[in-house]
Amino acid sequence: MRYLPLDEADRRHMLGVIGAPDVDALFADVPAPARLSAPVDLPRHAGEIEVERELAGLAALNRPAGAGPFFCGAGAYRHHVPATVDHIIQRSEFLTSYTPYQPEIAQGTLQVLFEFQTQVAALTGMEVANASLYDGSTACAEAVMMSRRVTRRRKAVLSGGLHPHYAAVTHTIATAEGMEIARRPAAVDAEADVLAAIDSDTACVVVQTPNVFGTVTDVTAIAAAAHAAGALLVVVTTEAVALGLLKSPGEMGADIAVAEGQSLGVGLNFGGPYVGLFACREKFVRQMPGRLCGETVDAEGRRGFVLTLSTREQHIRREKATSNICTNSGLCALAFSIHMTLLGGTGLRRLAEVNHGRARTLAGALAGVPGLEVLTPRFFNEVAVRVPGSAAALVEDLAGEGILAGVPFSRLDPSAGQDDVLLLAATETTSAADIDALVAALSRRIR
Amino acid sequence: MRYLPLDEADRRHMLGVIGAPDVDALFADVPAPARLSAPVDLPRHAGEIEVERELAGLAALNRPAGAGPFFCGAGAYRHHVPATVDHIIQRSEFLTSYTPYQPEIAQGTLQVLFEFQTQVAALTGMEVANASLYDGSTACAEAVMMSRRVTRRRKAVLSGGLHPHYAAVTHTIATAEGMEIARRPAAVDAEADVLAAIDSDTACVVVQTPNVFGTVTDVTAIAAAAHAAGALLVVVTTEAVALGLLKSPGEMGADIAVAEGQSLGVGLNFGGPYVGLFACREKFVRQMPGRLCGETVDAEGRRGFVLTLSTREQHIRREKATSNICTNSGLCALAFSIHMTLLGGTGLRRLAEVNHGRARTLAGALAGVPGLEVLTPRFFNEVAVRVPGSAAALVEDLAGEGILAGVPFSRLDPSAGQDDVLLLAATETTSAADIDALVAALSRRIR
Amino acid sequence: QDEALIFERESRNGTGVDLPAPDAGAEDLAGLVRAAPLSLPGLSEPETVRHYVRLSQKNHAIDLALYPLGSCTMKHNPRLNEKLARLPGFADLHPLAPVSAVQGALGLMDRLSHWLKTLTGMPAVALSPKAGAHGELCGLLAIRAAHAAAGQVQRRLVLTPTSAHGTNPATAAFVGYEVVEIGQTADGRVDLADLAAKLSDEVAAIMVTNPNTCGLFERDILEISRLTHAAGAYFYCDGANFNAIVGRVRPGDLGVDAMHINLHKTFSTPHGGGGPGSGPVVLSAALAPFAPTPWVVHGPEGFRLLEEAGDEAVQAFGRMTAFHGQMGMYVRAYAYMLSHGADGLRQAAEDAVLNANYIKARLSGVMSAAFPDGPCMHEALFDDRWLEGTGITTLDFAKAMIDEGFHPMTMYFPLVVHGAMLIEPTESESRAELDRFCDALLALAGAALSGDVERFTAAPRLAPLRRLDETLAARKPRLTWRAPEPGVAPAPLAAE
Amino acid sequence: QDEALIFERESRNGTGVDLPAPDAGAEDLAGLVRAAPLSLPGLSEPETVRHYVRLSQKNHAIDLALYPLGSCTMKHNPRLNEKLARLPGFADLHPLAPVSAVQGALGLMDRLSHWLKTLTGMPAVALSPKAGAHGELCGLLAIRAAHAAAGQVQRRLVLTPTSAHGTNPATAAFVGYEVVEIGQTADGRVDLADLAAKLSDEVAAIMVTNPNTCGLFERDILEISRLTHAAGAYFYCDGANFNAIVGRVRPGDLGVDAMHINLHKTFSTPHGGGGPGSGPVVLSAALAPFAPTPWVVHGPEGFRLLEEAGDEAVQAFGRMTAFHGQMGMYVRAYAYMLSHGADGLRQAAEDAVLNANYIKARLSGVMSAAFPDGPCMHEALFDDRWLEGTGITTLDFAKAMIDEGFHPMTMYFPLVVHGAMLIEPTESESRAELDRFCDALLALAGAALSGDVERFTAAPRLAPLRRLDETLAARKPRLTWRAPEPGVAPAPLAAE
Repeated sequence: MRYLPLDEADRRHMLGVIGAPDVDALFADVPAPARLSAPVDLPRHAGEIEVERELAGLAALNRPAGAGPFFCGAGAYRHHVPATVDHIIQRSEFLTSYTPYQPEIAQGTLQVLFEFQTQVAALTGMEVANASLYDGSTACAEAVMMSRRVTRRRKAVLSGGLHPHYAAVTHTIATAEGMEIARRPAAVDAEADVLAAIDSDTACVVVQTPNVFGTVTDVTAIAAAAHAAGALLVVVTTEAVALGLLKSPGEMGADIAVAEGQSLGVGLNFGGPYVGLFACREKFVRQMPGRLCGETVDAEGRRGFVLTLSTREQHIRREKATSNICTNSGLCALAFSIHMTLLGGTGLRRLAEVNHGRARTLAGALAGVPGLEVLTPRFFNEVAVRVPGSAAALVEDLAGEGILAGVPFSRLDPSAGQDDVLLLAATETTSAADIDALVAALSRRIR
Repeated sequence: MRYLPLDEADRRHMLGVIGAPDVDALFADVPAPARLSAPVDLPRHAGEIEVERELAGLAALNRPAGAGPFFCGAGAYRHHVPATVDHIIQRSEFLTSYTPYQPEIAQGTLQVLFEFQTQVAALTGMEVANASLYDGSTACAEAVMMSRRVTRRRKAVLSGGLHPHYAAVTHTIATAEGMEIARRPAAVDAEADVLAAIDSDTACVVVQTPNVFGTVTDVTAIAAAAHAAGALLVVVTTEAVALGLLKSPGEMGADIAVAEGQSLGVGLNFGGPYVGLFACREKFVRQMPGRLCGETVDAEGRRGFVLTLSTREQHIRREKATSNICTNSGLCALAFSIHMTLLGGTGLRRLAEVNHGRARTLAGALAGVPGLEVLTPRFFNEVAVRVPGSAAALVEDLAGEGILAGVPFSRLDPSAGQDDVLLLAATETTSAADIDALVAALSRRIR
Repeated sequence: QDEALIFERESRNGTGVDLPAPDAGAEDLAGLVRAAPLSLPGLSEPETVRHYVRLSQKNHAIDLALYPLGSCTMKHNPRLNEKLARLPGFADLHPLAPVSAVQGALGLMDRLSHWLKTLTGMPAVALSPKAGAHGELCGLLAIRAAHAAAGQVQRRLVLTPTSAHGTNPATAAFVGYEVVEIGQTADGRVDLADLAAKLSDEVAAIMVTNPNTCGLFERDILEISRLTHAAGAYFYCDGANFNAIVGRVRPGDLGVDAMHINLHKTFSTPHGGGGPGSGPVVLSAALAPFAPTPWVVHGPEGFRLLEEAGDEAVQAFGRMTAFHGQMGMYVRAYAYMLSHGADGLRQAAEDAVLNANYIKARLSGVMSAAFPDGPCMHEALFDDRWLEGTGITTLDFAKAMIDEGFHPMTMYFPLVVHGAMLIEPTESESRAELDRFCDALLALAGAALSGDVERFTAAPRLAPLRRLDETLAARKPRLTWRAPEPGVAPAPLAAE
Repeated sequence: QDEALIFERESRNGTGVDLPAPDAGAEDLAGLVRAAPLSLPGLSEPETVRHYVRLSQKNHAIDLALYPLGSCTMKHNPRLNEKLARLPGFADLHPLAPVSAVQGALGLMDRLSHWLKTLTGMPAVALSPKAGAHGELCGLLAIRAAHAAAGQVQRRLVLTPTSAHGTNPATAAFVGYEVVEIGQTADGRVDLADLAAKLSDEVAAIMVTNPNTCGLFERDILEISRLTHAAGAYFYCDGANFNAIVGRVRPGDLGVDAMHINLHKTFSTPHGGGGPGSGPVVLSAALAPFAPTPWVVHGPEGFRLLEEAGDEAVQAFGRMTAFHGQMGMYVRAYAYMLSHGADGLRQAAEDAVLNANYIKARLSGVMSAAFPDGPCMHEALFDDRWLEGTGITTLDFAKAMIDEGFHPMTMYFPLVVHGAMLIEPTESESRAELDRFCDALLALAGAALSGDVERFTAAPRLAPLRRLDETLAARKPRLTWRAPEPGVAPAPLAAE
């Protein structure tokens, strides 16, 4: 078999050196009742041709975003990733290396992480950032739990504009740890609604901008209110490209900024792997979850980088660790960082402007469809619209025509009573022809 | 623009260092009438998204081999290339390096070429091989011209089984140099027909096995006849996989063996780039065309590799060079060598057996279609069949059904009067379902 | 050979991306736009490529040589899997596209689940956890939910051996459990008597790694699970070392209730410099109803997704992540499974164990095996008794391996063994490479025992950098690059 | 760090490819099957990957640092082009598939032709030549055919300057012409008087490189072409250096009749360690009818291919290669052209020239420019006068550059300049990289002039190998690996 270098002669020789009669002898510690005498009931090994046929066959049953007009967003955005990014992340030295535990022979990975942290801190307007988390949703949950460690309080207030999946993940984990989650009702312009829920037991307030309905909000006043109550403000961004144009979380007074970084370098991947961005004020650094890369010097005084502050981490602190996380999303962080390096600040701003412009065009076109109502007052690259009847049914209908018309809000939060709300995003990959095709199809369907 | 690192500030600074007022001053030697004052009438620069749209649009107008049943061969064969091959050849250090003129920092490329030469020599059963030529057809022409240098004779006898394109390329180049080309009539079993044409002016006899009709021939007797007349035998192979199973050119007495190496590692690529294999007896080494890599030692006595015998080449010998070739098909040779390393001798034999088996299945199925006649008496993975009427028309008809049913012989040699001959190949990528679909379609079309 | 940071380049405003002009029309974000321009460098494409290619060459990688990090399972990553994961039908697929447009993706998740369940002998699997530690979290949340559903709210303890991965106690604490350690026997296994003594109706679960972190199979595993179940607790198995037994032992046959599977270890998705991982969790029948959403279910018109509790999945304890987990890793792992097949996976486990025992046999003459008696599984554990009196530590020895072209083994883990050196070769290594490795280690060991201390304490010498000052990094954390102030020379860090 | 040859491995019969069993049925090749088994090693996939990844790290590459090989044009190779060339619609396309199935491929060839013709101002192009030298062959064959058609069979001479690429005289001789050299002026250009004297009705063509191999534009180019045409000869231009003028000068406006274009140079298809190249030839109206088959032609139902003389293309001189040339390179070159656009190609030429002049300006203070007066084009040429008396040769100096992390420049070419050093930076280099390069060269030059001879004659020291014995390799050619005979120790080559 192609992945196994040993042949039978090797195996015999090695068993001889070991002094074992056969390989079964090496499994002697397995209790007899638990030994499988034959392979399990699954197919035998297969060549590349057969494996490729099977997987390509499954792939062909899907309709990729690039196959036609496409408007899905709601926390995962289709952007063009420069070919250079994928080329570099496939280099053996990045792809097949491990956590940089031996910094002397991992400076490639480590310098990338240091650059990544610097980029994330600048994007979010915060002082420090970690080396990434699994994704935006788990980063949000980690932020809430970090706010408990910082404030020693038990309650988290979640805006109704927070992505429902983020709220669910946060709820799942934080309540297990004993926190109370106060989630406000879903609404297009939900942010100010958190103010009333802040009290002296509040560890943090979590707001999202642009929120799940696409609404952009300046949360400076919420920061002030949170801080006045001794709580932290956590600002969530699910569309990292927006950070190129909008006021940064730091500018608005965030204590912790978390974001989904998938938009840069990573791609859609049916939801994963993605990359969670996590940044905060420097004073909280020892309460941060996840890996941190820091600058140091080698024995000859030359600059180098290492994983640092690992006394926060589980392999040292065990049950006293700040989090149980012991990986990052390293390769995705690399992809993010390369894409960001190609764009630069100027390029990201331009990209954000192109996205916003395309979304304005989309929103204008949707507003012209009789029966549709654009709900989002101020948006970046995504809008919510009210459709007559079920948004989910409309989306399935249009999929039959080859148009992926966006995400029904009911898909995210079935119990919110917003079955007639549809979320549509536009990016630099959306063409004018795509928008025309959508509008024509909607106009036919909606009478 | 993304490929240009200089910005306007750089340019101004550099012009200052140079002492030129502007960039036009650097083009002062261009005569005024020939200076273009504005860009030519072509589109302006474009981003990746736009370029990808244009190229993907063109690609979508083609029907790739993998899109359905496929039986084309005739000198270019579809084989499965392991994913590892493409991964390695895209490594920066192989992809973006140049001819290894500085061996101290090119041992990667050089050792690969040395291994490649050894593999090619073993495959063809010859003593030495070069570092590759453009493709099989130009390698064939080079072999004919080399035979002139060796024998100092003027005539080349080409078998009627030689691929017509190879004959045409050889004719084009060799007659320009003043050789006489005696090409025998095309026939399914053409090889023995060369014997009568050999005379005392014959520099070489060129035979192909498997020939363009798929026929496999033991050419040992032809070698003997050529040698008796003082001529060289050139054996051509257009399907390198056949070398894993069939008697090698060396075993049959060839003086020069040339082959198209595209089947291993390279892929179809609509005809190029491909890789020409060129091997011969050691005594002719100083008359060989193309690059040669040889073993040597460095200043500390360690083994290393260099390009060698460059006194044959044009950059030293200029008009006295053995050939004007000054590149090889380096990256394709690398791909070939990786694929060969993965296969090994055992694997190549198995691959050849799978091909031959699949072709037997195909030939059997074709023989069962009323109105078709299988013409090839002994084949490897390709057969010629006689169809009622025009093979070209039949192929276009079946293409309309999504079946690429092979290559009409008239496409290769319109003047041969064999318009009813169709060439069909099968490889390890041909499935039983493909053959069934072909036979069903042929049975419908041919009444 | 030093590569400047991207922030240190003179020319910072180039671009590696060409973009069109934004659509016409007024920007609609008055007062919401960032005030200061985003000061991040942009490099042209040639500069970008060079920066990262140069950096990459400072890394060790499994594609370059043996990478024997114990408990990390650095095995070969087939490139076929990379190619397949990039098929647009998988890579360019939106997680919330209509279900009719993603039937192949759901089908793949269903088939992957079938393989995982069959290989483990367990009835259910939750795919969505994003890494091993995330899988542990998932498993403990399911256990917690099951106890809650049974009214067993008093169960607040989790037992775990001293040799456990740090994530085990960290995860238990993270979800509010109190951690109690179980002792270890002299032969490196769970102390059954201690376990029995600590089990009670306050225990929610035990967390045991098997094969354990000493590289040994827990001989008494059936008794461990029997005792645990008798006490009303669940058996969480840390599946990080499943690669040692896949195809030969099914955890379901051992009485396991929940186990995460590191797809990046056992099923070879690339480690990528530290992630992304993927940690699906197989569950027993008792725990299956509590699995988190989403679930892939078969419907009359193909596959459906249950994404929220409140549908049929009423008992789901919640959600581990937005969307459906690490699809990119599912594709790679499934391709890997198909390539090996049932026979190949079993053979891979056998070869991994054979390779580890070969290393153990070859090195034991000089180095001291922590548990010399009996075979090890997929990794060979040594301690530092053999270095006593040399003045050379495990760390020094490991750093000297770098100069021989190898990545060091895992050091100082598990904690139960003094100066631990944990070597995991995996099945990807040829005999020749194992011999090269053993020869190098024996030569190094010879040098250590003959007093060549300098070779170790000064190592590495042949790496891009010499030994790095980790204490300094932690004492004065510099986590981001900051522009030097104009007129002030940048202050380099210096050891004090 | 030595990497054994694949043939030297102990275990040679592994496999990196899993294949099914052959179809049932008797093998039908009695007597035609090779007698001895094919003794070539097969390695498992992990071993294969490691072998080539390790080897690759012994190479310099443009992705690692400046690669200033004059006349080789090592510029950035965009990865987008690699991606596009691998689209199944191009890569998995058979050259003899029915024309209806390849309309996009023919369309691409048509558009590429349009760009090449527009950029050169020439009416026709033959795409199929597989490299620059193959293009020269194509051009001379067209010229030969045109003369033959005009009854000018007495034209048996080709004139070419002393500074020409070696391929020019080699190609001319290859097709049966006699080569006559034209002299050069003191300022590095064609000696017009000598040209005029040598032109006659026996001259078939002149072959002139422009910009020439000294990196200079032929100022008298219009007069050269006028004289040539007046003598009834054709003007073949070696287009290797077209990258210096693309977008600013059209060879058609200079009176050129035929010129090959190295797609891998001007349009950046990767050099791949020495190929594949691609050398389309643009042709004047006089030569166009003689272009080799195949031709892409527009028909009422889309594109067609004329593949054989005997169709409409009755005057085609023949065929350069099986099939249609380097499609894989056409895709990359066309993507490169679209990316740059008319404006970007012109800018690239300007930047290439600017970069070369910047290097010339920065180094001229110490090193001796071969032609100090006036600007150079895309490459800067130095001679070795400045090394006189140091005991250091051009070769020594070049090898010392390796220790500084750079690839040496082209040495000892063109032949007309003593100890030539030809530096071509291309437009891909940033100012910072050019400065790093110039600083390194100036420091080296300083060392050379201050008598540090050892640093040069012993160079390189930091490469994988020290200087290699090329004489030995040529005297005792070992071109393939041969298995050592049993019982006999393999005899290493040794310098005598």
